Amino acid sequence: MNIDLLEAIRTNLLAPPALFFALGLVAALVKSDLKFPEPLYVAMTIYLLAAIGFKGGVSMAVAGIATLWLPLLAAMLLGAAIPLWCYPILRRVGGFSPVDAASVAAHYGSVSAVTFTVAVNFLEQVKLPFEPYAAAFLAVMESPAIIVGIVLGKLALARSVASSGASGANGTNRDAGTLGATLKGALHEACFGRSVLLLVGTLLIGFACGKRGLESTAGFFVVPFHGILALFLLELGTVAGRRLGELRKVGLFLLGFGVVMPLLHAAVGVMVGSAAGLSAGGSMLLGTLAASASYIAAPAAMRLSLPEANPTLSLTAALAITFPFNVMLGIPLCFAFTEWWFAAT
Amino acid sequence: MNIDLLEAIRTNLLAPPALFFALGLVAALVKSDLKFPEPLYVAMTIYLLAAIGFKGGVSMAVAGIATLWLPLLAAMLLGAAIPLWCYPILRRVGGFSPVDAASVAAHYGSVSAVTFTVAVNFLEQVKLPFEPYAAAFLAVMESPAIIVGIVLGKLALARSVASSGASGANGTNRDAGTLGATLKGALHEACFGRSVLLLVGTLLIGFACGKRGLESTAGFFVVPFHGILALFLLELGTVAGRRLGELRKVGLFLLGFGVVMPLLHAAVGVMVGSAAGLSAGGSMLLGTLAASASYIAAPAAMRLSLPEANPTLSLTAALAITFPFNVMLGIPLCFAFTEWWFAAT
Amino acid sequence: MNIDLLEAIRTNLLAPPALFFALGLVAALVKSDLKFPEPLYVAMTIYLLAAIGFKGGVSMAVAGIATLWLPLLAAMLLGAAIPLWCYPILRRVGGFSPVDAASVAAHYGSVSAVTFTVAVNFLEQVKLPFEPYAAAFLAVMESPAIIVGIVLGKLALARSVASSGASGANGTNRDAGTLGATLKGALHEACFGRSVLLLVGTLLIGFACGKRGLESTAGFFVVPFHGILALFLLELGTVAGRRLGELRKVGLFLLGFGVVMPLLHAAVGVMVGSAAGLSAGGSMLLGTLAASASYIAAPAAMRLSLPEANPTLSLTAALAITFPFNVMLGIPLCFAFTEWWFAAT
Amino acid sequence: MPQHEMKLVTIICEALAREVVRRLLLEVGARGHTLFAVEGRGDQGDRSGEMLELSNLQFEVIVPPTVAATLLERLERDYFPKYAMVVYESDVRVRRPAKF
Amino acid sequence: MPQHEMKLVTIICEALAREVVRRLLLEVGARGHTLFAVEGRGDQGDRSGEMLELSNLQFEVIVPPTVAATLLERLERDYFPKYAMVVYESDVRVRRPAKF
Amino acid sequence: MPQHEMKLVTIICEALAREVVRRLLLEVGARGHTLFAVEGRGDQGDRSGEMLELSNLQFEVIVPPTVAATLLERLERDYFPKYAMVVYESDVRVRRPAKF
Ligand SMILES: Nc1ncnc2c1ncn2[C@@H]1O[C@H](COP(=O)(O)O)[C@@H](O)[C@H]1O
Ligand SMILES: Nc1ncnc2c1ncn2[C@@H]1O[C@H](COP(=O)(O)O)[C@@H](O)[C@H]1O
Ligand SMILES: Nc1ncnc2c1ncn2[C@@H]1O[C@H](COP(=O)(O)O)[C@@H](O)[C@H]1O
Ligand code: NA
Ligand code: NA
Ligand code: NA
Repeated sequence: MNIDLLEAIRTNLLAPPALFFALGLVAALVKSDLKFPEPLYVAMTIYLLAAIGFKGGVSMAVAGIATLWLPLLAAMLLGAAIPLWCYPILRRVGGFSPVDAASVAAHYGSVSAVTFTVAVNFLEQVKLPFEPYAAAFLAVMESPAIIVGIVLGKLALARSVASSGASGANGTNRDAGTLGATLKGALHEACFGRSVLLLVGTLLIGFACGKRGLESTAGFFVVPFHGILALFLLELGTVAGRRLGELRKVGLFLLGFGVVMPLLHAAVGVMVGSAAGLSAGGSMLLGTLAASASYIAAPAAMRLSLPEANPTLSLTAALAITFPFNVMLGIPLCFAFTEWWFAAT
Repeated sequence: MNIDLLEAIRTNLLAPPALFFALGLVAALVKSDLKFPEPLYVAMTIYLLAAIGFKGGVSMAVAGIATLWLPLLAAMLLGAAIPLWCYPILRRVGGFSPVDAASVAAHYGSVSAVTFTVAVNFLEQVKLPFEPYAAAFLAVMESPAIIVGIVLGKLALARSVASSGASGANGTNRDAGTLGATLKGALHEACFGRSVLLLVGTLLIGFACGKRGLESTAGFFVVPFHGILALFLLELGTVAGRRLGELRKVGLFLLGFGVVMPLLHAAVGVMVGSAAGLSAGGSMLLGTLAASASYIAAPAAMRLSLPEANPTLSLTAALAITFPFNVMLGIPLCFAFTEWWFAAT
Repeated sequence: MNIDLLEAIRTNLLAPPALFFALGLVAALVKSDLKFPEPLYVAMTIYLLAAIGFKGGVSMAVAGIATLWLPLLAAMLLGAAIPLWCYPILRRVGGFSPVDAASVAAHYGSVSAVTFTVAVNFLEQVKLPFEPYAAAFLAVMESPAIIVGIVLGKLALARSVASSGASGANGTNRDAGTLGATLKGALHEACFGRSVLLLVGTLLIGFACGKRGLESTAGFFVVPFHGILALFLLELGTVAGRRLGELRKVGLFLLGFGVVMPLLHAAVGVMVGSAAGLSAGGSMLLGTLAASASYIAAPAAMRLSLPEANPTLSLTAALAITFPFNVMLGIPLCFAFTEWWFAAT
Repeated sequence: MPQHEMKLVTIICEALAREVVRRLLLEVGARGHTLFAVEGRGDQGDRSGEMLELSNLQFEVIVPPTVAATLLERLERDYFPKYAMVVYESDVRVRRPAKF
Repeated sequence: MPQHEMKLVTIICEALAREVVRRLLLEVGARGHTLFAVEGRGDQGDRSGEMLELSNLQFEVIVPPTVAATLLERLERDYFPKYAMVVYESDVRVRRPAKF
Repeated sequence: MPQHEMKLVTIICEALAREVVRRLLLEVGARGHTLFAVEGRGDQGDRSGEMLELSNLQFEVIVPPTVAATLLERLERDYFPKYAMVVYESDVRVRRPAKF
C-alpha cells in the first residue's frame, strides 16, 4: 500500500500537468517576466470548460438519465453540505468573522474544474476506469455551496445589524432590508455566472447532439485537450506562485485548513460516491471535486453578493494553498484512499 | 418534401454550430457575464478566414483555373448586383435616407464567412457533395457589393449637395469635390481590408503550395476547424444576443427586410449557381453566400468611406437579424430549395 | 550544385512558412488594417517555445546525456564567441558607438526560435535527417551572447566615464559604480527572461517525463505545430514589413551587416557542428542558429541592462533585415553550404 | 464654440466590482462612461491582471459638478469600505455640455 | 527644471474611426499621440468591446494650446456629426515643451 | 467630506522599461500606481503594440506634490535620455489623502 502511494505520487508528479505547474511556480519565485496575457487565460478557461462540458454531455446522452440521477443528487447535496461544517470550524477554530467564514466555506464547497481535469488525467495514466459523464458532477457542484455560503453570510450580517440596533448609516439598513433582493442576485450569479453557464450549457449541448456532434468537433475538443491543460497549469503556476507572498497575511490556521480539509473532503467524497453506486474511478473523481476549492465561480459570486468578506483570505486559500496541494499531492492521496476504501468494502 | 425540410432543420439545429450559437444567445439574454475578450474574437476570425482561404486555395490548385472562371465571375456579378435592387427597396419601401440605403445594400451584397462555413458544415452532415474550391466564391464576393454601395451613397450625397446649392460649410464641399479620392480610399479598403486580404491572400498561398502545403499544416487548418467554428458561434451568439435590444430602434421594416431578402437572395444564388454549371451543393453554397450579410468587411469600409450612414441600422440588420436567421433556418431552407430546384430542372 | 540551390530556394519559398511571411509583408506594405492583437502574439510565442522545448526535451531523454554534452558545449561557445568578432566590426567598420556595437553584437550572437523552426520545417521537406534534440542548441544559445554583449557594453561605459573624469551627474557615477549589480541583473534576465525560462523549463519537463508525457500531449504540441508556425510568420511578416520604413534610418552598413554576417555565421556554425560530430542536418540547424539574430530575449535584456544603446538599430537589423533574409534565402543557402561541406569533408 | 466646465471622475477598482459600479453610475445619473482593464499596485497588494479575480478596471466618467459630488459621496459611503478602490476627480472642458 | 503648460485632448471614439482620427491629428500638427482600446456606454448605447465594430478607442494627445483649439474646432465641425465620439480638454504640465 | 489636492503623474514609456519605472516609483515613495498597455506615435516613430518590444505602457500615479516633484526630477535626469518616454503632471482631488 505504501509503495502504491509513492508510485501514485511519482506518476502524478512526473506527468505534464504537475510539471508545467511546477515550472510556473518556479517562474514566479525567480521573478521571471513570464506572464500570460489575460485574454489567453480567459481563452483557455473557456476552452477547458466547454470541452469538459461538451464531452460530459455526450457521455450523459450515452449513459441515459436513469443511471445519472442518484450520483448527481449525491454530488449536489455533498457540495451544499460542505459549507455547513466549514463555517463553524472557520468561526470557532479559526476565529474568522461571520462573513469571512461564510465566504471561505462557499469556496471550499464549490469546485475547481482544473483540479478535476488533472484527476481525470491521472486516472487515464493509471488506467483506472471511471464514469465518463463525471463532468456532470463538476457542473452540479459549482453553485449549491455558493448559495449556501451567501445565505450564511447574509444571515450573519442581518443578525449583527439587528443586535447593534439601527446602526445609523442607511447603507447597512439597505443591506439588511433587501436580503431577498441579494439572494435573487446571488442565485442569478450562481446559475448564470460565466463558468456555470459555460459548463452547464455545453453539457446540455453535448447531451443534445450526442456522439455525432462529438465526431465532427473531436479535433478541437479532444485532440489538443491534454496539452492545453498543461499550458494552463503553467499559467496557474505563475499566478499561484505570485500569491505565495500573501501566505504570511492569511495566517497559519488557514494554511492548515487549506491542506487538512481537502483530505477530509476527499475521503467523504469517495465514501459518498461509493454509496451512490459509483465505480472506484468515479468515486475518486467525486472525492477530488469535494476536496477542490473554487477560484472562478465562487470569488465572482462573493464579490457581488457578499462584498463585506475579505477576498484575500478565500482566494489565497483556494489558489495558493489548496489548488497546488491537490494538483501535486491531493490527487494521488485521494487515489490511494479510494483503492483502500474499495478494497476494504 | 415537407418532411425533408423539417428533417433538414432538425439536422441543422441539433449540430454543434447552431447549438453553440443558441447558448450564446441565451447567455446574452440572461445577462450572464460570459464574455469573450476581443483578442480571442480577432484570433478566431483570423484562424477561420486563413483556414477557409488556405484550404480553398489548395482545392483551386487541384481543380485548375479552366473550371473556375465561370462560377467565379457569376459569383462576383451576383454580389455586385444585389445592392442594385436592395437600394431602391430600402429607399422606397423602407423610406431610408440615400446613404443609409446604400450602406445596408452594401452589407447585403457582401458576404459572411461564418454563415458560409456553417453551410459547409451542414452539407457535410447531409452528405451532399460540393465543389471544394467554393471558398473562392466567398473571397470574390466580399468586395464588389461594397464598392457598388459606396458609389451609390456618394452619388446620392453629390446630388444632394448639388441640389441644395453651395451649402455653406466647406466640409460638404470637400466631400463632394473629392469623390475620386474617396473612391480610391474605398477601393483600397475593399481590396486590402483585413478580412479580404486574409481570405484572398491565403487562397493564393493555398493555390501556390498545393496539396503538399496542406499536408504539413492540416493538423492546424483542418483538424480543429469545426470545433473552433462552434466556439466562435458561441461568441457570436452573445454578441448578437446583446444587440437584440437594438431591434426596437431599427423598426419593423428592417426586421422584415433582414428575413425576406436572404430568402430571395438564396433562391437567386441557387439559380445562378446551377446556371453557371455548379453542382447542387455548390449552388446551395452560392445561395447561402448571396443570402448572407457582411458584418466585418462592410462595416469597416462604410465607416471609412460613407461615415454619414447610420451604422446601427446595418450592423443590427446583418448581425442580429440576418445572421441568426441564416444560421438557424436560412441554411436548411436554402438546402430544401436547392433540392427542389435541382429536382425540377 | 547550382540546380540544387535553386531547387532548395524554390522548396523553401513555396512552403507555407515563407508564403505566410510574404503575405504579412504584403499586408504591411499595402497598409492593410490586418493586425494581430498583442495577446495573440504572446500566446503564439508561448506555444512555439513550449512546444519546441518540450519535444526537444523528450528527444534529449531518448538520446541520453552522453551524446549531448559535446555539441551543446560547442553551441554555447559559438554563441558566446560571435559577439566578440561582431563588436570590433561594428565599431571600426560601422563606426558604431561602443554601447550600440555591444547591443547589436549581442543580438547576433543570440538566436531566433522561429528561424530555427523554419529550418526544421525545411529539413523535413527535403527529408534530411537531423538530431531530434537540436532544440537544446536553441535553448543554450540564447543567453551566452547576451551576457557577453552586456559585459562589452558596460566595460566600454566604465572606460568612457573613467576617461572623461568625474563626469558630474551622479547618474553616470552610479552606472559605472555598480557594474557588479548590473551584471547580476543581466544574468538574472538572461537566465530567467520569459523566452529562456520557457524554453529551458519545458526542455527539462520533456526530459523528465519522456516519451510517455509526449504521447498524451502530442495532440497539442505536435499536431497543430506547423500550422501555428505559419500563422505566426504571417504576423511576423506584418511586424517586419511595418519596420521596413526604419531601414532608411539605420544606414547601408547595417543593411549589409544584417545580410553578410548571417551567411558567415551560418558557415561557421555548420563547420563547428560537423567538427562536434553532428550529422549534416544537425550541423545545418546549428548554422541557422548562428546565422539568426534574437528579437525577443536580447532586446528585453538590453533595455534593462544596457539602456544607453539605441534599440532601433538592433531591432531593425534583427527583425527587418536578418529575419526575413534567413526565412527566405538564408535557410536554403545554409542548406546548400552544408551539402557542399559534408560532401567535401 | 465656447467650452464648458465638467468634472472627470476616475474610478480604479477591482474587476469584480464592474456591475456594482456600473449600476451606481446609472443611479446617480451619469449619461455615459468609459472603462478599460488596468493593472496596479496599492495597499491591497499587486493586482497583476492575469485573471479577472486579480484585475482592476478604470472607469472614467464625465459629469456635471453636482453629479460628481453625489457620485463621490456615494462611493465614499457605500463602496470604499467594501472594494479595493481609488477615486479622484479633475477638471475638464467639453464642447457639448448637453451630452453630459 | 520649470514646468510648461500644455493641453491634453482626450478623444473617445468608435474603433472604426481610428484612421480618420489619426489623419486629423497629423493634419493639425500633433507631434505624437497615445491610444488604447476602451469599452463604454453613451447615447449610442453600449459598446461592449468584443468586436472591432462595437469597440471604442481613447486617443490622448498633448499639444500646445493653439493646436488644441484647432483640433477641437475641426473635431466639432467635421466629425461630431458622423462618428460616435466624446472629446474633452484638460490642463497638464510637461518638462520638455519642445517635444509637443 | 472635503477634497484634497494631489498630483497625477502620467508616464508613457516603452514597455521594456516596465521594471525600471516600477522600481523608481517605489524608490520615490509612491504608495501605489496603475498601468496599462497603450499604442502610440511620437518622435521615435510608430509603436503599434503588436509585440512587447514595440509596445508602450502608461503609468498613472497619484502622489502628494512633493513626491511628484521628486519623481519628475528623477525621470528627467536619469530616464529621459535612455528611454522613449512622455511624462506629464496634472491636478486631481481625492477624498482619502492618507492613502497616497
Ligand atoms: N497612488 C496610486 N496611484 C495610482 N493608482 C493607484 C494608487 N494607489 C492605488 N492605485 C490603484 O488602485 C488599485 C486599488 O488600490 P488599493 O485599494 O490601494 O490596493 C490598485 O491596484 C491600483 O491600480
Ligand atoms: N459621460 C461620459 N463619460 C465618459 N465617457 C463617455 C461619456 N459619454 C460617452 N462616453 C464614451 O464615448 C463613447 C461614445 O459616446 P456616445 O456617442 O454618447 O455613444 C461611449 O461609448 C463612451 O465610451
Ligand atoms: N504629443 C503626444 N501626446 C500624447 N502621447 C505622446 C505624444 N508624444 C509621444 N507620445 C507617446 O509617448 C511615446 C514615446 O514618445 P517618443 O519618445 O516621442 O517616441 C509615443 O509612442 C506615444 O505613445
Ligand atoms: Na469542494
Ligand atoms: Na450577401
Ligand atoms: Na545568432
